[in-house]
Amino acid sequence: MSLFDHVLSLGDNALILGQQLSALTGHGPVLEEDIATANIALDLVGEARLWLSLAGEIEGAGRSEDDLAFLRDEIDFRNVLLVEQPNGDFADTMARQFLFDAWHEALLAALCASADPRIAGIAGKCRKEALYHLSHSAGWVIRLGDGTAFSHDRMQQAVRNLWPYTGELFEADAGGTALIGANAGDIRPLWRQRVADTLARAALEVPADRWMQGGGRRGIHSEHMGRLLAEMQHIPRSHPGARW
Amino acid sequence: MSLFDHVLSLGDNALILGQQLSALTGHGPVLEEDIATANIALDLVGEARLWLSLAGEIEGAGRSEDDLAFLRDEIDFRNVLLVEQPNGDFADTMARQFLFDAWHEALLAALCASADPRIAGIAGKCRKEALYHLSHSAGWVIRLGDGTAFSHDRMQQAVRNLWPYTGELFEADAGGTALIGANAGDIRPLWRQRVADTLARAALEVPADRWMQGGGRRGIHSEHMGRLLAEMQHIPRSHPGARW
Amino acid sequence: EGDERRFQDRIDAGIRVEPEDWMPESYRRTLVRQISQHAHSEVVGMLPEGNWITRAPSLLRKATLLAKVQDEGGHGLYLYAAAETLGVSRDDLIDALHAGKAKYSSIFNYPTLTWADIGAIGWLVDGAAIINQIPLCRCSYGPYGRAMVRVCKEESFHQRQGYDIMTRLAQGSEAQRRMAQDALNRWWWPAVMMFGPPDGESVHSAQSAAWRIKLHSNDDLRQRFIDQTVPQAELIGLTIPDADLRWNEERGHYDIGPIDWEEFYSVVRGDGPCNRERLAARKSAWDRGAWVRDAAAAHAAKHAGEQK
Amino acid sequence: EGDERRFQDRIDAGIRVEPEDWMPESYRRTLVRQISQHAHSEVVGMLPEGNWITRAPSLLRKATLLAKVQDEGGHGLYLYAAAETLGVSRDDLIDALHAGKAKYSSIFNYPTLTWADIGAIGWLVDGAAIINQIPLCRCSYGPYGRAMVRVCKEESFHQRQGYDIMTRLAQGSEAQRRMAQDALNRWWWPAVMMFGPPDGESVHSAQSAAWRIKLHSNDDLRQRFIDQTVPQAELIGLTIPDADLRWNEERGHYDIGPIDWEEFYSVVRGDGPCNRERLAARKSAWDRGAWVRDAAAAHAAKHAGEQK
Repeated sequence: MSLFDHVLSLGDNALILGQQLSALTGHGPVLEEDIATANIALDLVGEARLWLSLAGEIEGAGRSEDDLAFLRDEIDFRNVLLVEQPNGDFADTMARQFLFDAWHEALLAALCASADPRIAGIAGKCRKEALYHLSHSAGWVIRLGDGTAFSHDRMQQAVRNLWPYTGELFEADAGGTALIGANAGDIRPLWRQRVADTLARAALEVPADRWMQGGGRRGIHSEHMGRLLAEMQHIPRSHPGARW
Repeated sequence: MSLFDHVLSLGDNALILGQQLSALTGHGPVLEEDIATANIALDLVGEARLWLSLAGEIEGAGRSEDDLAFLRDEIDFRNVLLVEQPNGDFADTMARQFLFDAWHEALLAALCASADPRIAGIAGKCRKEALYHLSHSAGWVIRLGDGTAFSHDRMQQAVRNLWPYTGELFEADAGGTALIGANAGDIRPLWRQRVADTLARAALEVPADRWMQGGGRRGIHSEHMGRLLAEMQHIPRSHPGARW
Repeated sequence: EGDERRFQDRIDAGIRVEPEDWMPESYRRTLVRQISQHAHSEVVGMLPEGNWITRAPSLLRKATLLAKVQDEGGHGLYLYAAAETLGVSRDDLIDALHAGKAKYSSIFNYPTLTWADIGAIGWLVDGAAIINQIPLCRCSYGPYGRAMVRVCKEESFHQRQGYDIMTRLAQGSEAQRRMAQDALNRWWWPAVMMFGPPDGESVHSAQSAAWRIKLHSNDDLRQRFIDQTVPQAELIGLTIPDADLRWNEERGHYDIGPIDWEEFYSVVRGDGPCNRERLAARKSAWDRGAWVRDAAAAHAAKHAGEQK
Repeated sequence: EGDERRFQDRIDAGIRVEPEDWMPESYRRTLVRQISQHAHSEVVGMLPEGNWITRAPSLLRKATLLAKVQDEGGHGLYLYAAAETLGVSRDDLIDALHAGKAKYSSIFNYPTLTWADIGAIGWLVDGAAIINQIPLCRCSYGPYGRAMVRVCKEESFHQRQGYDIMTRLAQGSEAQRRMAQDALNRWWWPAVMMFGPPDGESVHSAQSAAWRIKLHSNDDLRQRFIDQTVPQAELIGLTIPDADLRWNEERGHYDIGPIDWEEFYSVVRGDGPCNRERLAARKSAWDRGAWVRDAAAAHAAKHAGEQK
C-alpha cells in the first residue's frame, strides 16, 4: 500500500462513518443524542476533508477532497468494512462506533509520532475529538449492556455481529508500519484492553475470534457500500464540473 | 403540456413504479408473490421503454430511452406522486398498486383510440398486462381487507394514506384531452366505480376526498423521489458515455 | 386582581418576569404554548434539512449543514429548558406534539426536493424566523428572551450560509440556476406565510402585545421580510414568483400580490405535502428509542449510589 | 430387502422412480435433502442478483435481470413441488432453511459489488450450475429429472446473457474493463468450488451414484467447467486469476492451481461474507409476510363455500 492509499484509507474511514451517522440526525432516541450524532458526524467529515486533501496533495494529480469523495468508484475506496455496516438500531450503531473509536483514537495517537509533519498534524488535531467519541460510545455500550435485560441482549448481539469486521482494523502491511512508526505494535493490545474493559463494565462477553472478514482496504467492500455511495455521490455525479 | 411531456409522463409512471417493485423481489411474503412482483415490474419497465423511446422520437433531439431514464434531473420527471410513494409494507404496496392499476388500465384503454397510431399501438400492447395487474392487486385488496382484523386495519390505513395522491391522476389539461380523444371523460368514473366495487368487496371504506396532493406532472415531486433516482441513476451517471 | 395589575405594571416598566415570579395562569399557558411550539419547530425542522446531509454536493457543504442541524437541536434544547421553567416537563411537551395537540411551524411540512432547497431554507425560512425572533429577545419572560438571544445569533449565521448557497447556484451552470429558481418558486410563498394570518384575522394578538410576548404585528414583520429579501433575490439574478410584486414609492415598501391563504390553512389543518411524514418520523424515532431511554434509566438507577 | 433389490434393478435398467413407487427411506431422505437444497438455492439466489435490479445501468438490462430473477423464483417453485412429491411440505422445508438446518449453495454467500457481478454470476455461476444439472435431467427420480429439464433450458439462456454482459464490459471503457476483471477475480474460485470437495473427500457419493442421483464425480464436472470457461475468458480478453493455469496437452485438459479449501469450508460453516445477511433477509421476508399469509388463509376460509 502506497502512502497515498494509506492516507486515503484514513480519510475514507472517517468519510464513510461520518456519512452513515449523517443519515441518523433527527432520528435518535433523545434530542441530546441527535445533537451528539450530528457533532460526531461533523468531526468525522472534518477529519475526512483533511486526510483526503492531503491524499490529493500526495498524489499530485490535482484531485481535490471533493473529487476523491464524490468521483471515485467503489473499488477505489480504502475504508474498512466495519464503517460501512448498516446503522441498524441504536445498539448496532453504538457497537460499531465503539469498536471503531477504540481503534481510531489509538491509531491517531500513534500517528502523532509520524515523521511526516502533515500526518502528525492532522492526527494531533483529530485525536482530541476521537477521545470524546470514544468516551461517548463506550458510555452507551456500558449503559445498554448494563441496562435492562432487553438492552443487554441487543448490545451483546450487536457486538457479536460486528466482531468479524474488527480483524481488518489490524491488517498489517509494510507501508503502514513505516508510516506510523514504532508505536504501531501498541495499537492492537490497547484496543483489546479497551474493548475488554468496557465490555466487562457493560456485563458483556468479548466474542471469540472466528473467521475475520476483510477486503475493504483493497477495495472489496460489502453490498451496503454501493447504495451508500449512490446516495452520497448522486448530485456531484449528475452535475459534472459544477461548483457548489 | 406538450405531446412530448405527455408521453414522458406515461413512461415515467411505468418506470418509477417498476423501479419501486424491483426493490421488492426476493422480499415478498410468499414465493408466488415474489414471482408476480418481478413479473409486474418487468411489464412496467417494458412499458416504460416503449413510451420513453417514443418520447425521444417525438422530441427529435436524439435522446434514447436510457438517456431519458438515467440522465434526467428530478424536476424533469413527469410521473404522478402516487407511484413514488414508498413500498411500505405489503398493504401499502398493494394499495398503491391497486389505485394505480385501476386508473392505468382505464387510461390505456382510452389511449387505444388515439389518433396517433404509435400511441394506440403501445396502449394496445400494454393494456392486456395492465388488466392482469389490476386483477392481481384488486385480489389482494380484497383478501387483506376481508381477511383478518389486523389485515383489514392495515389495508384501510394504507388506502387512507394514499388517497390524497389519487386526485393528481385526473388532473386535466388541454394537451391530454387532445391526445387521448373522446373517451378521456370516462376514465374518472370508471376508476371510481372500480375502486368503490373493490373496496366494497374488501369491506373497506372509500376515504372522503380532502385536499389532494399534486405536482408530480409538473416536476415537483416528494422527498422519496430523490433517493429513488440516486439509486437508479448512479451507475450510468458514474460512467458517462458508457454502453452496457 | 391586584397581582395581575402589579404584574402588568412591572411588564410595562420593562422589568422581566422570572420563573419564581407570580404570573397569571393565562400568561403561563400562552408562553408554554408559544415556547413549546417554537421548540417543536426546531426539532421537526431538523428533518427537512437532515434529508439532504447525506446528499450534500461537497464535503464543506456537508459539514456546514451538519453543524446547522446540530445547532437546531441545540435551539430545541434551550427552548424546552425555557418551557420547563414554567412548570411543564419536556416529555409531556413531546407527548403533546406526537398526539397532534401541539403545533410546530407549518413551513416544515414542505418537502426538500433539491440541494437548492437547503439554500432556500437558510435564506428564506431562517431569514423569516430571525425577523420573527429578534423582537422576542426583548420579550417579557426572562428565560425565553435569553434563549432567543443565543438562537438569533446562530440563525443569522445560518441565514448567511443559505444565501451563500443560493448565490453560488445562481451563478453556476444552467441546471444549477434552474434549481435555485425552482427552490425560490416553491419556498417564497410558504416563507411569506410564516408570519401568520393577516393582522385582522390573527387571534391572541392584543393580549400577547400587552404582555410583551408579541411585539409587532404579523403584517409588519411580513413587510420587513419582503423588503429585506426582494433586493437580495435581485442581486443574484433570481425572480420572486409574484407577478404583482412592485416597489411602492409612496409607502416606501414593496407591494405583493394576494396570498393564497387557502393553502396556508390546508397545511395547518394537516394536509400539507409532508405533515404525515414529519410527525410519523418524530414518533417513530421516539418509539424506536423507548428501549434505549429505558436502559439508560435502568443503568442510572442501578448505579445511583456509586455516583454520589 | 427384496424391495431394495427390485428398486435397484429398476434403476439399473434406467426405469424412473415415480412418487407412488416404493423407495428406500434413505433414497427419499437423500432426495429431499438434495432437491430442497437446490430449491433453497434458487430462492436465496434471488437476493444477490435482486441487489442490482434497482441499479441496472440500462432499461434493457434491468428488464432482463428482472426476467432472470423471476425465472429463479419459478425454479424454486418447480423444485419445492418436486420435493413435495416425496411427502414433505414446502413450509417445513422453509422452516428448516430458516432454522439453519437446511443448506443452500454457498456461492450465494458472496456479495454482488458491481454491475459486472451480474455478468459474472450468469456466466460463471449459472455456467457451473448447468454443468452440475444437465446430468440430473436423467436422474432416477422422475419429478426431479423433469423439473431439471425446464430449469436447464432457462439457465442456459441466463448463462448466455451473463457472458454477454461480461463481453460488453470487457470491450467497454477502461473502468468497465476493470470492473469485469475484478468480478472475474472474485467469482472465479467460488465458482470452481461450486462442484464441491475433491472426489476423495466427498461424502454420499458412492450411494448417490448407484441410485443415479449423482451421475458424475465432483472433479470431473469441475474439469468440464474449467475447460469450457477458460477459452471464453480468453476470447473477451479477461484473465483467469490463477497463475498456475495452463493447458495440459497430454491430458487434453486445463490444469489449475491449488484450491483454497479453507475458504470453502469457512463459508460452508457460516463465515462467508454474506451468510448472516442472506438468511436474515429470507427470515425477515417470511416473518414480515406472516400476517399477509394469515389474512389470505382467513379470507379463503371465509369464502370457501362460495368458491365450490
